[in-house]
This record gives sequence, C-alpha cells and structure tokens, in this order.
Amino acid sequence: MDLAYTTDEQDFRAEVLSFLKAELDSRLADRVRLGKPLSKADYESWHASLNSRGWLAGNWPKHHGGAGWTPVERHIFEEETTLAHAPRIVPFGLTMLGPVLQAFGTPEQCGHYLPRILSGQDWWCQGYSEPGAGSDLAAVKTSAVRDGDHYVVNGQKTWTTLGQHANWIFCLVRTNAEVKAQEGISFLLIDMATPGVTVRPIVLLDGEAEVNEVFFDDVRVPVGNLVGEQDKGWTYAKYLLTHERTNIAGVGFSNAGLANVKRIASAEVSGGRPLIENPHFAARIAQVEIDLMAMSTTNSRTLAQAAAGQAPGAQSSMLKVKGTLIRQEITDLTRRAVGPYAAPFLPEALDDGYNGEPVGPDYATAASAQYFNNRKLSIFGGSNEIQRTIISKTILEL
Amino acid sequence: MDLAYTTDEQDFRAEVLSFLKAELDSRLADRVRLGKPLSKADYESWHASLNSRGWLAGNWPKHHGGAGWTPVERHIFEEETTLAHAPRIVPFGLTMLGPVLQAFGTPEQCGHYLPRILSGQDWWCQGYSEPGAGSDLAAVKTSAVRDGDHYVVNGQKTWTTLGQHANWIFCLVRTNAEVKAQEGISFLLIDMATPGVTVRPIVLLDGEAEVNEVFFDDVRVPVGNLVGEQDKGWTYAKYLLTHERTNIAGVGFSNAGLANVKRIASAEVSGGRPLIENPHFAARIAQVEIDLMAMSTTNSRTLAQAAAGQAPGAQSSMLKVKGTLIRQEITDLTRRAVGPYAAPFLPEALDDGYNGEPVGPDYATAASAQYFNNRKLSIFGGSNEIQRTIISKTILEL
Amino acid sequence: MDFNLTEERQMLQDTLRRFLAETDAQDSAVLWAELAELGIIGALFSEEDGGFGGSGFDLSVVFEEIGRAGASVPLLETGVLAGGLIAALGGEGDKTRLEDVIAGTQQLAFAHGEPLARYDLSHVGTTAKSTPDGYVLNGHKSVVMNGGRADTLIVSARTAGGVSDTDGISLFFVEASAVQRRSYQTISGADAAEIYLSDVNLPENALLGPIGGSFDAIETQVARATAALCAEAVGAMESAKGMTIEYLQTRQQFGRPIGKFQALQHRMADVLVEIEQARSATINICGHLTADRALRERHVSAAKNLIGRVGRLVAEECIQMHGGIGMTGEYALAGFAKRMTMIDHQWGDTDHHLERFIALSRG
Amino acid sequence: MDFNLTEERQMLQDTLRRFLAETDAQDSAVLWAELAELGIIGALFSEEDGGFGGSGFDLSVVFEEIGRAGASVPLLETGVLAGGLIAALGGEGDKTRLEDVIAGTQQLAFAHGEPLARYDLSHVGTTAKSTPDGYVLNGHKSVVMNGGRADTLIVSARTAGGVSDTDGISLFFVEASAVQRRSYQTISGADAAEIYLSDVNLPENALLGPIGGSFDAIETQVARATAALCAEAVGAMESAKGMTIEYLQTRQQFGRPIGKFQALQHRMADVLVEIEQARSATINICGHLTADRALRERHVSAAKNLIGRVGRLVAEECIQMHGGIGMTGEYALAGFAKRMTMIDHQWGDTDHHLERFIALSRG
Repeated sequence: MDLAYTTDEQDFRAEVLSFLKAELDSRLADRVRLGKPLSKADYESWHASLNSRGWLAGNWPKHHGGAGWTPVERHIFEEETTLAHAPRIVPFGLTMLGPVLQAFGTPEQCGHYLPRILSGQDWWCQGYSEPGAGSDLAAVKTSAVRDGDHYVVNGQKTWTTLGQHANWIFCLVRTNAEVKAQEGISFLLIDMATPGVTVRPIVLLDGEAEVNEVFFDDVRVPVGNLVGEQDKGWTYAKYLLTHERTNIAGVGFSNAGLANVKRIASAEVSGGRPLIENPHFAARIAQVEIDLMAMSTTNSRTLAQAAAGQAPGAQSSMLKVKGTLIRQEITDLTRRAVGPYAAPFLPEALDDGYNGEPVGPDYATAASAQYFNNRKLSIFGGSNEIQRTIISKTILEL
Repeated sequence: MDLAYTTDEQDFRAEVLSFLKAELDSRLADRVRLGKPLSKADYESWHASLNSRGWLAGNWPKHHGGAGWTPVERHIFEEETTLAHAPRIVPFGLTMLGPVLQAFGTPEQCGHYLPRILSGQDWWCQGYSEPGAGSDLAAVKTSAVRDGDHYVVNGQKTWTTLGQHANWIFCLVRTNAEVKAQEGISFLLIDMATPGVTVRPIVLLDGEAEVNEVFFDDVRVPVGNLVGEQDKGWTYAKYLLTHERTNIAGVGFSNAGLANVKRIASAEVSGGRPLIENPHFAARIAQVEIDLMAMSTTNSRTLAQAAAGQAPGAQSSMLKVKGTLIRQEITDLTRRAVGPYAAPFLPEALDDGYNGEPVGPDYATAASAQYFNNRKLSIFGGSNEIQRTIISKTILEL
Repeated sequence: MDFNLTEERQMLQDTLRRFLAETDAQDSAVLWAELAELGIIGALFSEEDGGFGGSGFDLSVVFEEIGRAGASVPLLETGVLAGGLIAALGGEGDKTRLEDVIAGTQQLAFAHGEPLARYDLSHVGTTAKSTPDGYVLNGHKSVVMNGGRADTLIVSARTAGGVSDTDGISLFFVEASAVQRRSYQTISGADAAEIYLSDVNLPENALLGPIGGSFDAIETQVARATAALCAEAVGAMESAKGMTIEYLQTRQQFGRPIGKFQALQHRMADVLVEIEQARSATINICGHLTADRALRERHVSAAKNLIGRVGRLVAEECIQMHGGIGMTGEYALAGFAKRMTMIDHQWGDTDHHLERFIALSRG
Repeated sequence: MDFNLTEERQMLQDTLRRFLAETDAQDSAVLWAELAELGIIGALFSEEDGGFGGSGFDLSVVFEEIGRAGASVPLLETGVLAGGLIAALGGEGDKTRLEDVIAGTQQLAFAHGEPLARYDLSHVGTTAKSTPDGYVLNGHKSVVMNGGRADTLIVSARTAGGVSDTDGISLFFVEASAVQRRSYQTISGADAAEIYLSDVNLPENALLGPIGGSFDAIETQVARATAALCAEAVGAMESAKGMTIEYLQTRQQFGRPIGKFQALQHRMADVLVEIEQARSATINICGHLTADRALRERHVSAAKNLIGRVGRLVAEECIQMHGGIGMTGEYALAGFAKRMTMIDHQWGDTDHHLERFIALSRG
C-alpha cells in the first residue's frame, strides 16, 4: 500500500504541466471553465497541439502512433488537463473506434484509418443508439443488406454527439434478423458523404445542439468497411463499451468543477459574508469534496488493477454511477451558488467572439445551462440504471 | 379550503387536554417520552382510564360501545395523546379485530368479544406473518383442517407483537391448499389457553422482547370461532389492513419525538453553545420539521377524504412511507443528539422501578435502543417496499 | 378543516385550465388581454380592491394552472407583487391604476433585487434622495421579472438607514421610459431585465406608501408571491408527473413497458409521495398568508424550502426516467423541469429558506 | 501508487482472519492472550517500540478483520490509544509497560472524554494540581472504553488554561484501583465505564509526557484510532454485505429469490458503491497518518464523516432488505449494524467531522 506516485510519474506530471503552460490558450481554458460550448476549430487546434507532442492517443500503443501510457500516466494526464480546463479529447475516434480497429480490424484498416484519426483528417462519430433502443442497445433496427460488394444501409441512429462535425460514423447495423438480438449485429464504418446520409441536429434542453439524429436511406457501403466478421458486431460493441473506461469516473472534471464552484462561492456574498462561509453552503461543498476524495481513490484503485492486467468489470459501473452523481452535484452547487443570476440566459453570450457584457458575473452565464446539460451524464453512455443492474447482476449472480 | 378546526373540534381538543391533565400519570408519560418499555399493567391501566371515559374505542360506532368519533376527532385525540406522551392504545383488539368483527362477524361474536376487548378481559394479538411469508402475506402455510365441530390448527406465526400478554389471537389459516393462494385462507379466533399453543419471545436487536413466535401443534378450535365464511379470510384480512389506517402516518409520534429531540438538543452542549444552535444540527432538525409540517397536512387531507367517505387507497401507502421515514429520521437525530452517551446500554435502567442513576443524562438511556427498534417501522405492517409497489401499481396501472 | 375548493374556485380552475389548454394565442399581449377578460387577473385581488378573490387559495388555484400549462405570463409580477403592493399601500389616487391592471391594460414589475442582494429582502442599495420637487433615484436593479415589458415599475429605494436595514426602504412608481433597461429571457423562457437608474427624477407623488416604512408590505407581498410560486411549481410537477407516468406506461425496452421495471416503479412512488408533500406545503403557506407575521413567515420558508427540494427531485427523476428524450428541448418536459428548477432562484432558494426557517423557529 | 498489501500484511490478514473465524474463546482474557501470542498487538507498534508494524496500513489490516469478525477486544484502547500515547511520549522507564502491552499481560484505557466534552478533543475539565509529592486529580471521565477492565488508565487532566484550551493538557498514569469506576456494556457489546477521580494522589513519575503539552500527541493518536475505527467499520460493512447478498440470493418471496426484485438490486448496487467509497476513505486516512498535521487531519475528518454516513446507509439498508429477521438480536447482522452505527459515536460523529473538515479546509 502506497499512495505516492513514483518519481517517473511525478516527472511525467511536471512535463504535462509545462506542456499545458506553453500550449493551452487561456481564452480556450476560460470557455471550458465557464461551460461555454467549443467550436470545431477549438477541438481541432487542441488535438493538433497534442498530436505534435505525440500525446493525442495516450491509450494507443506506440506502434500505432499512440503514447503508450500506463493507466496511471493516462490518469495524470487527464487530471492535469481537466484541472487546467483544457478541452476534452473528442473520444469517438481516439478512445472508441481506435482500440476496436486495433483489436479486430485488418492491417489495412488500421493503416488507413488510424493515422487519419491522429492527423484530424477524419472526425468520427458514434452510431450506437436508435430511437427505439435507448438502454436496450441490442435492439438495433438499422439494417444492412448485402448487395454485391456493398451493404445497403437503411435506418436511423440518434444521440450522435458532435455528429455535425463528423465525416465518418461507426455503426451497429443489423445484418441478420432471424437470430437472437445480439447475434445478428455487424460493426460498419460509413463515410458520411455517401448519398443517403442525413444529419439533423437535436436541440437539448439547454439550447445546445451537440447531439444529432443520423438517417440512412439506401446508403451503399463497401463491404471492405466491415470491421471483423459479419454478425459478430456485438462482441466488438461490448469491447468498445467495457474496454476504454479509465476516465469513466470523471475525477478530473469533478476536481475542476469543484475548484470552480469554490471560486464562485468565494466571490458571491450571502448575508454580508462570502457564500463559502455560510455553514449550509459550506457543508454542501464539503460533503461533495469528501465524496470526491474517496471516489478519486476508488478510481486510482481501479487504475492500479487495470495496470496489473485485471479487467475492471463491475468496478467501472460503480465509478460511472458515483462519478456522475458527484459531477451532477457539483453542477447543481454551481447553479445554486450564482443565486438569482442563474435565471438570465443569453445564448449569444455563449458564442465565441461575443463582445457584450454578461448579465451578472461571467461565471453565471452558463451555470444553469450546464446544470441541465449535465443531466445527460447519468443517461448517455449506459444509463445509471443499466450500471446498477450490471453491478447487482455481477455481485448477486442471480 | 380552510385549515382551521371547527368550534366543536376545538372544544373536543380542550376536553382531551383536560382529560390528559387529570388522568395521565406523569411517571408513565416520562417512560413513554424516554422510550422505555411499558409493562402490561401500564397499558391496562391506561386502557381502563380511557374506557371509563368512553374513549377507548374512538373508531367504533356508539352502539358497539365506541366513541363514534369522526376521523378528525380521532386525529385530534391521537395528536394530543401522543404529544402528551400517553401510552399508545394497543391496536390488535381495538383497531384491528374490532372493525373486522363489526363488519363480518355474527351478532353473537360481536356481543361476546367486543365488550371483553373494551373491559380488558381479552388481550388480542395478531397471527398474520409466518416465517416463510414476510411481505408475501398470502403465502399462509398454517393449516386448519376441519374435524367435526373443530378446526385442527398446525403451523407457526411470527412477529406477533406483545403476544406475551395476549390470551387470544386472530389468525389467518389455510383451509384450502388446492386453490389460488388468496382463495383458501380463513380468519380464525384462537384462545391461547388451548392445548398446543406455545409462545416464544423473539429478542430484537435492541434487547427488547416485544415480538413473539406462536406455535400451533394440533390446536383444536371450535368452528364457531371462524369469522365470516371459510376460505374467504383474505377479504377480511385486506379489510383489516386497508380500513383502519387513520394513524398510519404517525404524525403524533413524530410531533412528540421532534419536541423531545429539540429538548435534548437544547440541553446538549456542542462547541460551547447549545447543540440546537449548531447550524448543521439545526438544519437537520429544521429539515425534518418542514417535512413533518407538510406530511401532517397530507394526513389531514386524507382524513378529510375518509370523512367524506372516500377510501384512502394509495394515499395510506404514501403516508406509511413518508411517515415512517420521518419517524426514523427523528430517532436518528435523537441518537446523534446525545453524542458519546449513545453508547452505554443498561437494560436494567429501562426497567420499571429502576432506582439507580442513569449513565449520562436520562434522555440518553434509550436513545440508541429506540433508533434500532424503530427500524421496524419500515418493515412491519407492510414493508415500505410493499407500499411503494402498491403506490406505483395504483398509479401506473401496469 | 376543509380541503375542498369552493364552487367559485372550482369554476375558476376549470375555466382557466380549459382556456390554457385550448388557447393558441402566440402573442403575449393577446394572451394577457384574454386572461384579463376571463377575470384571472381579478381573481388575484380582493373585492375591496376591485377584484373577486385575492386570498391564498385563489392564488394557488390560478398559479397551479399556470404551472400545469407552462404558461409564461406576468401574473406574478403585475398581479401579485406590484398589484399587491399598490393594493396594500396605495391611496385613493392609485385606484385607477389597479383598475387598469385588472382590466389587463397595464403591465407592472416590481424592481427590488440587486446584484449584491442575493435573496436578502432588506438589502436595498438603490438610493432615493429628496429634492425640492420630489426624489432622485440611483441604482441598479437586477433580474427584474417582466422588467422589459412593464409599462410602470415599482422600484424600492433607500431613503434612510444602512444597506441591509429593514427600516428606510421606500417604494416609487417609475415609468419605464425613465430608466435604462436591458431586456433578456430567462432560461425558462420568461421576460426579465436589468434596470439601471441614473439620476431619475421623480415627483413627490411617485412615492407609494410611507416614506422609509415599506419593508413590512414588501415582505407580505413577497409571501403571497412565494405562495403563488409554490402553487406554480406544483402545477409544473403535476404535468411532469403525468408525462412521466404515460412514458413509463408506453415506452418499451427489453420487451416490455419500462414502467414494469420495479426500480423505476419504486422511484416513481417516491416522486409521487414528494409531490403530495409539495401540495401540502403549498396548502400550508396559502392557508397562513393572513396569519400573524411569525406564523406566516415560518410557513413561507418551510414551503419554499420544501418546494425547492421536491422541485429538484421531480425535475431530475422525470428527466432520468425519460432518458434521452427527456434531454431534448422540443419535448415539453424540459420546460416544466426548467420552470420548477428556476422557481428555486426566485425570492429565496432552498438553503436561504432553511436558514430563515431556523432563525424564525428560534423566535 | 500501489494498492496491494505487502506479503507481511497479507500474512497478518490471513492469520487473523482464520484465527477469528475459528476461535471459540468465550473468555475475553483467553482471547486477548491468544491475540497477543499471534502478534496482533505487536502489529500495532513500530519496531523501535518493540512491535513489527504500527503504520496506518497495519492498523487497517488488523481492524478490518476485527470488524469483519465482530470481535469485541480492547485493541483500540490498549494498543492504539493508550499504547500509542506511551510509545509517543514515554521515556525509557515506560518501555516495560509497552512490552507488557504487546505481550498481552496488561490492558489499558485512555480516559479522556467528559460529560460536557461531546466530541471536542481539547475539552478537559478534569484537573491535576501540583502537590509537594506529585499531583492530585479530580474529575469525571465518561464513556471510557475498556475503562472497567483496564489495569491502568491514562488520564488526561488540565494543569493550566481554560476548559477548552489545547494548551495545558497533561497525561497521567493512574492505577485502576485508585479511581471509582462504574462499569457497563455499550449497546454494541463492548466494555466501558464512567471513571470518577476524587482527590486521587499521584507521584511525580505518574506524569506521561510534557506537563501541559500533550494535546498534539493526543490528536495524533486519536487520528490513528480514527483510522482503526474506519477500518473496523469497513470490516463490519463487508460482513453485513456478505450476509445480505446471501439473503437476497436465498430468501424466497412471491415465488422467487428477493434478489430478483430490481428495486432491491439497484439499492444493493448503491450500497456496494458506497462500501467502496468507505474503503477508499479508509485508505486515504491510513495513507496520511504520517503527513503533516493539516493534511492528516483533513483526511481524518473526511474519512470519519464518510464512514458515518455510509455506516448508517449500510446498517439501515441491510436490515431493511432482511426484513423481520434483520431486526432480531440473535441474527449476526444486528451486531454488525450496531457496531458500524456506534462507531459514529466514537471520536467524533458525521456532523462533528463535517464541521471540522470545513474549518480545516479554510486553513
């Protein structure tokens, strides 16, 4: 038992910090801290900075162009970048598709797609959820029918995050409707420029349009775009869902959010003194901080297990549940902290290049929108109900 | 809409208060307030006081010797007696069996049993639960086989509260094992002096032995002791469970408990000032008080519906759930309030006639025991899980 | 005790519910005129003030329907707050103003909050200095609901005392044209504004009520507004509940309606229990608006605290049970969730009222 | 970072777990001797103090097993608290006392709490006055764990300062025969006593540590004791969890194991999540016992607060899921539930440590 980081790990942290100091634009960090949306260019420039340092794909092995970090190094990177309010790395190509291709793709697929992910040539999005199948992921209806050298795809995907920026989508499609739900699914890569693909934004309750519906109408996809074997897609889908979850707890986001809400509560005045000195508000902050301190260690324990080669199993479901509850509690505190100024909502003030005065303090601008937006954390990516079922099934063995 | 009591109701409250002033022994009230167990004689003397005033059976019609109160009058009586820390009325004869006999019993049964309940000649207990059937009440296994003018009863009941004081027990017994679980149950009255009846106390986690197991070994019960029709007992059982629930919310207990915990928190010192002035503890008290203020009105609304002849339905399940959560929270606060003196546990100090000094303040003597004991509130009498299922089934109609 | 609506209130409820369900008035001015015509504004005032209601339970009937329909109309600002202040403090000369309000021809706003006030009702930093002709006002009023649309504002300003004293607060009629306003929408879609007063000269008769002695009236009318907000929250909860029940009954996952899953059933049961608590707390506050101050304000803080907690629970649970669809802006649930959440930010949130309840309980 | 037990600690854990599972020692003196023989008491002390452990993770290994077995032995009082104080403050002359402790031939208690102290560590009203020959002590020490069985007590008394000052607190060895004790059991079955000191005369050499300057040592040893209590609570949680899982798997209601009911599944999942939190908080406190005071005490209060909350959740949920059987005294769950609840009442409860964490965070 030893809670300390090794000298190598400490050195690595110092490297990350100096990289952030040199490369992270303060305008960008401010937008992240204040919960304002980022443009496609914002993400691309941050990706490019990381890529030129060789740090864009921390989880990929070196021979695929990744950094080949240990889980602890990845955690340190995650911790410091989030605390510095760097943009998140868009995960669809890097932490979702990449590992699947590396495990199940052909050498040709790897050679073609992986470099384009790193260079930013391709922006991937995810085609898992469908309107009729939310938590019930295996109920895929989008069909792919073989026709010569092509599959003809018809159907609809939904909740496709940042799909508006993407030129490629990886999809679960049904290639066999005669067998058990899980057995007739395939994993297909689709160029979004193909005729018949339509993207329609979904405006969420906070006014943002970060998720989309994607429609497929007789879309012809070359058979070479199939990953692995036909009808075996469920295996790859599960691999994707359970493999790359080192950051599922969102410790970094919570640390950054907690620091932010403390700053706000120090600036806000309640009853003639800083809000942070109000015992009731201080208690709320302390309670979530104590939970986060423990959860951060739970996360490290899981990382250590992963580093030792153990599959995290129910552990990542536990981290997902507790991690999202903590993140949501922090956005709730942020909303409370700003008081009456939680109400004003000026979408234009969230835009990049907005030059007007905010209504109230700038930190209030996106507080409520972020609170509502973060309700998604316990819904998307496997709802907390699904996670609880996984936990209890694993433990109860019933 | 009018939250005020009528003049008649206010007069009635005054009557109750003057009765309590005259008749409620302060030693007895102190024991109730401090959560110390009462003896059989304690209950009997309080019953006798009430009976001589005609107030023992508030819910019975006058022609059966009851007070014939409206639901609101019953509520006022309940509210004032609990706030004065009067002993509770032992419910098994008075609020459980009595109404069943009045609705389904023969005139002879009513004429024989009801007066004996009022006079205290008979102390009834309840034979519903069985070891294999906790929440699943219809899974009755105790059998009653007709043999001439008798039923021969074999089996076991459990969680029989105060069964150690009882001379009669009303039981659900299985008279037909061939039909659906609910259809072969009968409602039988059994003299506990009959050969073959054995009572064994169950010591609960707080050291008290207020519940019992009751064993039946070839117990011969005259057929005249059957209530209503054979195999129709489930109807009577449900009537009993859903009919007499005006006090299911335990508003009175919670009011009394809240007053008690406030007294304790005023006496306890924390950080150089009364505990009740500590903002964190004050917040806990305030939160439960606010919940109780609302729940008390929910209770009154249900009473008003009952007075207007509407069956409460899912409403009483809601009151059970919220009512027990509030009562349990109050006993938790009491345990917290007494600080380190929550630990000492001297069973002898709970005995009537104990003349020794308590360890720590007297209000601490039973604080932890009461906390543990009150865990039963959400388990016995239809667990909160059963109540939630009733609520959701009623509303969701699925 | 009687928990039934009077026949009049039952009619009011039926009328308003039907009207709001059926109206297709997109223009808020048209909607406002129609509400006035239906007598809804009048229901917020007593007979002696020219209305035919005005009690706590009149407010709760009206605002529960507003909440249920998710209607965005300045009834609270024009009718309860500003209108209530005029009714409480106004002289004979202000009668016509009330008549205009009830007739729907004038919209008002109560400009009271300030950037540093948070939820402290006695925090007034805006100043009103005496001049030979009347008063001159300076200050910044923040998040003034309906502030961008009101014809006339009632502005609180300090004529004496320190910035948080209850004594020394006065009220003034200020025409909208005399101030600088920055209008915007709130996240739940209501109109609000920042109001900047820069050497605003007012005549003597712009004063409403006693000089320096308006705090009690403000507290009383805010109590009424709080009751109305609680009722509005209950209405929004009822709609969210109805939508969620229907979704649980119809949405299929894993081959059956999701309402068949016991974990959701039990959580929905808890939501239902808490909505009953919210309804009861609202009855309590509405039934005690005319009680003495100590009792009234205890119920104000108890109710607003409970509504804040339950509002959060209902909003979060209903969204969660809907899953992705609950996150979408076009689905009506979002509006109800946002409204019940943002009510927590009007006239004191959960924490503010918890602390206040503790202080009031100490007596 | 390394979350694996060293080989030595793994052996210690295995040995202790097997021993506690198999022992049928009913007599506490026999059990005590056997624990000493196994080296369990020694594991609580560093090598320089004659043991072979003493770090936070040694404490957590030992006390998690104590908690898991529900064993009632005065390891905390004799080993961690009184023993720890002697190790920290004792001179050469006290070495034999430590040897006796580690050998299991002497039991100690730390008599510190007082009726008005609640959880305030610096509240010491018991007085020690200088006499020509030494000291005379007067006071009342409350809920002294193992106070009825200890051979020797370490008593805190004030030699200077006001009743809540951190300066002015001294420690004294007091033979049990010199005090009046009232022994009793706690609700979780441990031995405790009220200790009355009435003109207890002590020689000069009864003083342990510096005169008036023992607060830091007390706080440091209480931090270690808190770590041990957290680990004990985690052990009790593990046992309660195991029993509940088994019950959910086997208990049939409505024709199937109750673990098939999704509402219980999801609640049990939350219980499991929180037990992992408790384990992590315990790792945090154990890993920071030798950190500087500010960091150490932040983890002390964070861990104890979290353990108090999770202990309540686990105790209540496990009883609730068991139903009636969970309420019975003879079923082992009751013991675990009581122990994890009563740990909240030792050395500061949830609220105390929340407030303290806030104060410490302010720096």
